[in-house]
Amino acid sequence: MIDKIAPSVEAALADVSDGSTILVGGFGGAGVPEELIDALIAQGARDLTIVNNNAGNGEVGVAALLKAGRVRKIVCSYPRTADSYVFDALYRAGKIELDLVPQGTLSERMRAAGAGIGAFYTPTGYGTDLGKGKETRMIDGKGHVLEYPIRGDVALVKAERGDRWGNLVYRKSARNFGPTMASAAKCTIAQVYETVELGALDPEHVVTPGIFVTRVVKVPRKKQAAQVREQAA
Amino acid sequence: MIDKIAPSVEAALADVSDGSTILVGGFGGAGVPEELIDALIAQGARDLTIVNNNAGNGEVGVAALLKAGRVRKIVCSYPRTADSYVFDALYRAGKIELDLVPQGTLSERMRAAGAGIGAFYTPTGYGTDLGKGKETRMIDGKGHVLEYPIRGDVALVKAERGDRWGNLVYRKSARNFGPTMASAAKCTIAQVYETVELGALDPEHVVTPGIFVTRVVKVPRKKQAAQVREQAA
Amino acid sequence: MSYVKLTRDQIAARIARDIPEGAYVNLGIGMPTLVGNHLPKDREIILHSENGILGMGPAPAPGLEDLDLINAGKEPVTLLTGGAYFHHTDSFAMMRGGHLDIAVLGAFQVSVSGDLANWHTGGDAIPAVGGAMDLAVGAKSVWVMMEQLTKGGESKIVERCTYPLTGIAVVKRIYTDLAVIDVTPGGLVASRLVPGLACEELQRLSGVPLSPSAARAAA
Amino acid sequence: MSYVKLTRDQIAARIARDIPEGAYVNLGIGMPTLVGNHLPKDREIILHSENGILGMGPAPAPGLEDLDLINAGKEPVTLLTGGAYFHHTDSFAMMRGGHLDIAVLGAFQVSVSGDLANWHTGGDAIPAVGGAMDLAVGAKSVWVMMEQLTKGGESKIVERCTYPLTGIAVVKRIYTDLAVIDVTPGGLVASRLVPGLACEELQRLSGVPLSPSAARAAA
Repeated sequence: MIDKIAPSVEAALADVSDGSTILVGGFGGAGVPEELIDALIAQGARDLTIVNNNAGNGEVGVAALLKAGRVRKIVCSYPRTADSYVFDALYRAGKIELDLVPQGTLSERMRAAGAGIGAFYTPTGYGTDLGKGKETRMIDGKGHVLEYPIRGDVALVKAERGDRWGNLVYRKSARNFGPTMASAAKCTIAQVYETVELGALDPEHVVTPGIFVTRVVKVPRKKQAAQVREQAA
Repeated sequence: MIDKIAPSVEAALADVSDGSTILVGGFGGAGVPEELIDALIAQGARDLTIVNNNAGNGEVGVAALLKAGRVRKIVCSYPRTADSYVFDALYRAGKIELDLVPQGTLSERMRAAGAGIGAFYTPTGYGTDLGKGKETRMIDGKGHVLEYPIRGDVALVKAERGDRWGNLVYRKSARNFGPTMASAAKCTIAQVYETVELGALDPEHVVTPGIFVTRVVKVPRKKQAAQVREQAA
Repeated sequence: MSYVKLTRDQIAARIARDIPEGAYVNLGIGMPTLVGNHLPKDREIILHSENGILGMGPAPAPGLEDLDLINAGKEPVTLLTGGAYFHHTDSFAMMRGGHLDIAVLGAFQVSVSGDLANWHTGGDAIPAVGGAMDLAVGAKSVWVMMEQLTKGGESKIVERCTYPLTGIAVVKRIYTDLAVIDVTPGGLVASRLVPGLACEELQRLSGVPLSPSAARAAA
Repeated sequence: MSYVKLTRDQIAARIARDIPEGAYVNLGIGMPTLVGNHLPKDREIILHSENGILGMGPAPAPGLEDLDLINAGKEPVTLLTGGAYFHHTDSFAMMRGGHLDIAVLGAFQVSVSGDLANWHTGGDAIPAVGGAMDLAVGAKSVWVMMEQLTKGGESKIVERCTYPLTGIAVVKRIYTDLAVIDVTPGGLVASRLVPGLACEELQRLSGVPLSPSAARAAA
């Protein structure tokens, strides 16, 4: 019997190696795999490359990972927010490398990794500082830059529900990077609020088919709901 | 008020021009927009390029369009079937051009059109006759060929249900090329069995958001069900 | 003659009135978000949010925020009846693929040929680009919403951008607190100047060539 | 010594037994489809169909066919509990992206270095490729299922394919009616020969170098 349900976030993350590239889902507060990130901090892997839309906020989640000195490089589109001070300080001290990628290119490069596309030409960033040093080509009179896949060793995503085959559904805009990151890593770990019986997810509505998912781990919703109220307060 | 519901297949297809490239959904008998193809034959547009997985079966649908002499070129992955005799005869007589494309590349090239990707490198077809004459590149030690988007002037797709904003859901494996083709054409026309009130489709379950759809036209399920029984007999 | 600058809300209202029924529109973070407050109630306009939403509605009533339903600026929003959710890659495919009719973006500078600089002020600042470059190259029409002049009185419409570019020749129209300026193959064309402002004065303030619109009288 | 060739169903059963629990597998059209009839009932194996199905089940009972639920060969199938539907582009992303553990494909010819020819016999035939090339380059392991010899008695394992190629150096293992042949960096390695068939005789029939597997005795 296939059973991708892991007993705990600790068990799910036990084999993450130093030097890994880790794709971390989430956009703003939505879809952030908070419990998995906390478990990654506890797990202790170092010298990580983190791929995420942002570079952490406050001192929780990705920011806490940064603060713990575990991250060598961050690949993101928007590292600057009101409370990204942990990243800011590390960056200004030259203690972390930043690879700034336009958001759509970030997502498309991970999609390419998952879809077996070797490279692609995108008009995004052509003629800008973020296109500098990249191969370019005019296609139909429009400038394009050549972009390569971003592959993860591990993807950490947050979904709403999952089953033992690894099928996932998300909730509202918390879907964001989840499905693409799930497809782009060797090992995809999904935290969910509910693990459901096989067949409980309508085959028409599955967003991430289990083929992209290595492990599913349930986290309590109660804690999350409390955080939501706190953050909203 | 946005209302993409067209009163009839004839009205939906009235403005198709001679020389158009038309993306036609369907794989086997599933997802074939039969009523729209019939209406296209009646509409009379000529000199068409048809993009479809196959090259028609028997003397209905795409085969009927071919038989009527309306098609200059067909872009497909699998033109040879047990009853593709209409295409076979035209092809052997040199009366139709064939552009044979591996199925995944066919789909990905349309996806590129819809997603604004100028070109992409795929390993599919490298070193084969179907990669001949194409630009190639070694990426991570693996041969790739460069492929360009396939854009449609019109896409004809079949979905199960649609609303006045053009949101669509499909049924089982009839989904096939529909969502990708819908994104890849200037004008996308969807035939559905049910038009539903705005809000009747769960926003989590919409497969093709209305932004990709120009017109939605209802066709009777009764006729289709009858055909299903006939074909299954 | 003296004139009064438009407020940000007045610029937003002007832009909102120019968006036709049925348009698919992305409102950039910052000032353009204001446009959402002024959309005509009698028109259906479908807002796109880069994080996977079509049919985005206004902010929820206090207490009804859902942290799984936010906009590109990470603020709570709602979904209109008929809206849909999708993932990030599909969302940016919509943007890059030319499916959005209009993107309304803020700007530090716009050049006479429509180059846009709106992501980075250069120098010591930590750069952050988000979806700005994807919107700039992808939307059918890029409209810029900005003040005509910087706080220091310098023109934000320039011969050549000095800030890092977001996209080349992408801006079609600029809505400012003084006028509406179209970027055309024949150069910048100004219309709907605030009452009391002559085109010559606008050109002097801008420091770039501007012609009055032939349709100016009608505006 | 004399030997008896395996039937197609026997080859299919042998392949089915070699597929581990939890594997994601695509069975090509034609002969490989038979493998689906022999999957061990005590293992969960997830079949993929190029037209947008994971968790494909067997043919439905007569009268229960659903023309919206078909396999790559356009025959009615069913969906297992836990299956999912998706669109063609996502389906081929799974294939090309290396997410399938095994693809079982038919072949006209396989070369000693694992080149595959299975889509076109050349000459006058109308070419048709379908998803063959995507599977050939994408699956983690490509297994070929075919007879060792053509009807005319020629070896289908060849030094160099004479039919048009589907993919270069893609085949990992060949299941024939006479043996199982692994394509290794050190050359072809034969195992599980049918009783009474010596490796020397298999090599003579094949006309290409073949070494016996060290693990042969265990097979």
